[in-house]
Amino acid sequence: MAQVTVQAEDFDAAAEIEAATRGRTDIGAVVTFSGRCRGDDGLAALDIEHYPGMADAEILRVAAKAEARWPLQACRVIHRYGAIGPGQNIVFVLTASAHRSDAFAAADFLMDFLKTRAPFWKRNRHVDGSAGEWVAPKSKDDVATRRWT
Amino acid sequence: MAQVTVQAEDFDAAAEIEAATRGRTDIGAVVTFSGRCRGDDGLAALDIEHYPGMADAEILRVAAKAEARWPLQACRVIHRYGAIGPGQNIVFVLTASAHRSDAFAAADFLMDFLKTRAPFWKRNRHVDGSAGEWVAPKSKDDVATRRWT
Amino acid sequence: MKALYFSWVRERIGTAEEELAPPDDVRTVGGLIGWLAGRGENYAHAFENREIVRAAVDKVHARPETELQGAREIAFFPPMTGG
Amino acid sequence: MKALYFSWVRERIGTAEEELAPPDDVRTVGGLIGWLAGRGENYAHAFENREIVRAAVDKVHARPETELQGAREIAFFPPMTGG
Repeated sequence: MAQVTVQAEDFDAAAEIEAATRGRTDIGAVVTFSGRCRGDDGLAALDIEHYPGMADAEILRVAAKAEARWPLQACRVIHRYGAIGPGQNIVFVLTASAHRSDAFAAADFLMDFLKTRAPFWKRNRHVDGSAGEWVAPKSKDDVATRRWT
Repeated sequence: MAQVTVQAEDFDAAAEIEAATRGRTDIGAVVTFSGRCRGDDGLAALDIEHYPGMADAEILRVAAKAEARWPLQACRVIHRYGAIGPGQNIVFVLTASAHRSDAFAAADFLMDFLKTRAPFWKRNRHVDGSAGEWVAPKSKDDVATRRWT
Repeated sequence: MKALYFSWVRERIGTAEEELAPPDDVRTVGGLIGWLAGRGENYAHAFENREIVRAAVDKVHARPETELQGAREIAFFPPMTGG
Repeated sequence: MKALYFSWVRERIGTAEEELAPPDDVRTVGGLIGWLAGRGENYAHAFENREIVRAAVDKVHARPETELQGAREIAFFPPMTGG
């Protein structure tokens, strides 16, 4: 059963790996993905808005699809909201399986579906303090999501 | 430039993530893979033999191919040798890139090529203390490797 | 029925949340969008491109043809940019 | 030329390392395997399936047709099972 957390605080990838694998001898492969804020030109931070209540529920639905599709021993997703500066973490996905191909595929799938289904909206905040434009969705994210159908 | 280490000691995934990303604002995606020893029936440990000098050189060649193919901000591989018990780490791969698709593809590629090109040989050690059979190569690993050509 | 608006849908409408009482003949998400778009320039602006705005009913993604019967909460928002 | 043997190739031959002095007409990895296989039962057993045994010349993967000229170290081993 997947564990999903939507939080303002940063996460600790090491603690998540430890929690998912401690004492387990049935896990052959652990894949983690950490998504970070890049410091593109003039960006002071990303302000990430979310839909409380739906964000965690929707991520759980996506995770349940991953668990139905691949045999996973662990599935963990953390998504942050609020102001996130360059070099800081935004999202974390961990998948564990007996075999590496399942762990890789599930992590890749989770990230594709988080991008297009989880109710978060990023807005650029400029270094001059002004609220900038909302980040536009990437059409390549939709293309990536369709790989799995 | 990739960093490659072949060692008997365990590794610390958290320290590797920290080392690869500290102070960097150009990294949008970090993928890690940890391969672990599974406690299959009667297995006390895997004894991993390697070819010193070639193991690190060959992994560096594989990593150079990954770096030529995808724009990576970090590429780290650690492969252990010696006796490795159930639940312990065997191999670690970290890739960092601006975009998640490149980081995922490069990590997946590295693992496929490590399996078929890095000079390591696993042997099962049974719980009764006897040296068991050498682990047979999986034909699906060759198939996985051919995905990239 | 409670309505929630997010991101630039919220900004265009000018509120994050309101109580809606649509007429009985508004039975679907698409119907509700049509009704809302007629309530003023701010709503018309928010829904000017109906292909783009997404909806959720009771915190589950919905489509224009999704029925509103029994819905307690409906949300409108742009395409998501999380992850 | 130094020869190294790994995994069950090492076990079958009975040594991990030895110095080789093949005749001048042994010019390739494949030729060396043929010469080694004639040196005794242990070598014949190690190389009984030549499709399976892999080789590296000076720590770089080699093929049967790889030339030995200038080689200082040659290694023979089964398919790899790392990762």
